[in-house]
Amino acid sequence: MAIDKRVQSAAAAMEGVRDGAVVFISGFGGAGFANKLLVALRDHGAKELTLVVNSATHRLSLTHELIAAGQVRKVIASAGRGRDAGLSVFEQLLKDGKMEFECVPQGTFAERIRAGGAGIPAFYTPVAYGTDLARGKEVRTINGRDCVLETAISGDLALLRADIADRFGNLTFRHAQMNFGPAMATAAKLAVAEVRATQDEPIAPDRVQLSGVFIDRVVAVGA
Amino acid sequence: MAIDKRVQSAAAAMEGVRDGAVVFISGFGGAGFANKLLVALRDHGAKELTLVVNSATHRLSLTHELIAAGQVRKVIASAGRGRDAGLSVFEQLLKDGKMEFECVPQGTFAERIRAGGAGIPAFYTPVAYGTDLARGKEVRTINGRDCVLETAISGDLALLRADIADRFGNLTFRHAQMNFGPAMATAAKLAVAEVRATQDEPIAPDRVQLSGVFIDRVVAVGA
Amino acid sequence: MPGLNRNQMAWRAAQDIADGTVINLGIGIPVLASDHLPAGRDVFFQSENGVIGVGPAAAPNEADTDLVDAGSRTITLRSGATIIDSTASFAMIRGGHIDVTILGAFEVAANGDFANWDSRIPDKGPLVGGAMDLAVGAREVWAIMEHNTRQGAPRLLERCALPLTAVRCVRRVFTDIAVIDVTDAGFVVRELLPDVSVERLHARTGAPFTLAQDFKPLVVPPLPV
Amino acid sequence: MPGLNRNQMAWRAAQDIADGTVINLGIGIPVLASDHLPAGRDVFFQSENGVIGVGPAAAPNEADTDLVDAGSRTITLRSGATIIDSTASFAMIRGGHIDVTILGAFEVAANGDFANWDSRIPDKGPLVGGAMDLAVGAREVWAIMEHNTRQGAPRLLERCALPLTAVRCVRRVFTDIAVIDVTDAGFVVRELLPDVSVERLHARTGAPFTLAQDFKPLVVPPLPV
Repeated sequence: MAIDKRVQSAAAAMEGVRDGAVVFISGFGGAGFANKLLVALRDHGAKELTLVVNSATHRLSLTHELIAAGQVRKVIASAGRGRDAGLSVFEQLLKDGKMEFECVPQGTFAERIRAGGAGIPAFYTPVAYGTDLARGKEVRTINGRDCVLETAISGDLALLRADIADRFGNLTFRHAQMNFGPAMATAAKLAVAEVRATQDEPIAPDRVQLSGVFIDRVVAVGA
Repeated sequence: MAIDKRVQSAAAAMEGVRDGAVVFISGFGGAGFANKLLVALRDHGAKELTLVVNSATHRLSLTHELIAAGQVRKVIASAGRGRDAGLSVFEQLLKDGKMEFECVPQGTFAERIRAGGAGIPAFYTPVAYGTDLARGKEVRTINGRDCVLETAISGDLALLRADIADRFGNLTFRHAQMNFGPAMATAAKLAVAEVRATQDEPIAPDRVQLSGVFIDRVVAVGA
Repeated sequence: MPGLNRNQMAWRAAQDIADGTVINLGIGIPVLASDHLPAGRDVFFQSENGVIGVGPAAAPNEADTDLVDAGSRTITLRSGATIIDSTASFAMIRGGHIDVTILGAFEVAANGDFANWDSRIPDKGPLVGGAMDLAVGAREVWAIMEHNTRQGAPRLLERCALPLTAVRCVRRVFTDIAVIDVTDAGFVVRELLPDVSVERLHARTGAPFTLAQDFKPLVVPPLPV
Repeated sequence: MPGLNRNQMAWRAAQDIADGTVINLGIGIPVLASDHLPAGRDVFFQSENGVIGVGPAAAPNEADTDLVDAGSRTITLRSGATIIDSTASFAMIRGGHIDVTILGAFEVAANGDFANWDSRIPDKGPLVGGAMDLAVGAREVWAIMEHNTRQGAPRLLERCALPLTAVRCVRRVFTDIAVIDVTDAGFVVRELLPDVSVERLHARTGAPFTLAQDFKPLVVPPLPV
């Protein structure tokens, strides 16, 4: 049967997502937020989620809607600070002890996700050595470099935004949309991409930026 | 001063390469062998080299010319077997104890080079656990998975083949030319690419397959 | 009593490739499986050198040494193909994104231990390639091998004698006379050539086995060697 | 006695950016340095989100939220630019491929210890971003900060009081009154505003320092705040 990973709606793309899922959310600095899928996940209603997202609170991402809807138990991120002087919903939950938070240096965050998708259970990195974020972690000096042991992050669902998908799930990205998306897709059991448009004809081999092997479902949502 | 990484000849691209250098050589299965640079390195005459190359003996690579010229002390590779029933020069040197050889599973080989370029001093992998190639290596069970500790490989020189280079050193590759090239370029102090053609105008941002940040010298050698 | 030839072994393995999967075929007999895929199954063949979606071999006049698979064969690309670098390719392999790998083998043990890389040829250089990565990383590892060595010794064993490629990884073995699953309870024979008796199979196999509940004859079409 | 304003501090740092280098500029004052690069220096600004070759900010009518830097600024690309994913971007950073990073700072210690991520704002969520990766990975780390806090406390210290971003990493500090190298022998003042005496600098600095052999006045052009 001809491979075709296109689904009809963002809602359909959430089929099978369960309570307690570990959810990767791509996007950085305004580019690559899968906001249509985030709304679909909110409407889907899965609870007790762990979000793995660069920022818990970026103003252009709808991640905060999942948090505000009470669907989130824990966030793993490099940023959890709201823009305003007052507290964001996320920060208030954190203050009240109703939210778990794991703060990870952004490069270690990206590398741990890559490791999850690349079959590397753990790695040593010099980043964070000697800081509060290395507290409790194994340290080791390798070739004179003080390092921290970091473990892979794997998850259940990845939500990413791309530009074009073909029916094989191959993706192209506009400008800086890629960011965490490719790594997250590799580390999740179910990887879903919202795209501007899907097409029947394959993307040319040398234009594909993420292989459809890593993508399970794509949904066209327009610009 | 406008950045321009183009040099006039393969010989000029070898300037400064010293005896004892650790040299990455890209290429796999016939694609991406930097044979013009290999000849230039042979003529350059640097000795006591350690070669980091997928195969010590691939028939379409001129790696064997460096070996035959007596310039090589050690090879790190996933393959060291000649095609013929008799012994290749490499195998004869190995048999005579005049060549060191480190046999590495191909994926671990690639990942160790990536680690060298990515600032990851060491990582755990399940590959090779319980085999002769894990002998003497630290083992550890992580999340129920038996793993081996592998260390990064960094080097002095990387030789790769690409299709087009712009003056910034940005590269595109034809078909399967990429293979180990991008990782090797990141792990070497001096990364040199031979290409079919160079151009003054920049390669379009979304067509670049390896950033010129990783490339020091490019030389046009034709098809 | 001749067993299956190379193409017949590859054909039999190909029948078990599910629609929609991502597969890596080792050099030798396994790579022939791509010629025998049942009609209507849409699969992606991945090759370690980074080709995702290997198509048929290139016609001689279209052969291009830049477009090859990990076995140095000049190939074409299928619809939807792309090419990634070796680091990404092995991240894909080790990360569990390959549904099945079919690999040539020297020996398979009853616990799934697998030996296919070092047959101890005197003085020849070592060659491991991507075998260990595939054996550890693919979701399922299938082995294809002659049931016995040329000297008649069994290749299905209690314990491998040759250096291991990976521990406890083989799920299914296609030999020239049988199809055998490797289970927690050891070898389970699923199919056997009609003209090979179970007693004969015991004599040719180096470890105990049981017959599958749906045990049946191994039937393949005539195919050129 | 006002010190340098933000643009003047950024201007001073920009003068030290060598031709042909790859640089990452932190948010705040550092990113202003790209506006003050001396003519004729061809450099690549890298941003953590994967943009290699950040150009000038986009005109309002050309702003595109898909084309941003790590500070969420809508940008343009320079000639020769490309964009990679976050994993590759931080591999580039951590792997030593960034020649210089210029980062905002809270505190710098005489041994190079660096604090710039956690100023202990009560109840606000943590924010580390890429600071630790840059501080560890870039070949040189330069810090830009006011010489003193609003309360007048020194930010150049024997030991950082705030949580560290990285140990022993800062090489040069640009403040509103001085340019200071961090060496194995501690702080070495290279330049000082002409109307600030060395005694006054001692009073405003929380650790001993020496004057560089080529110690000279810190001179910058007038620039808008």
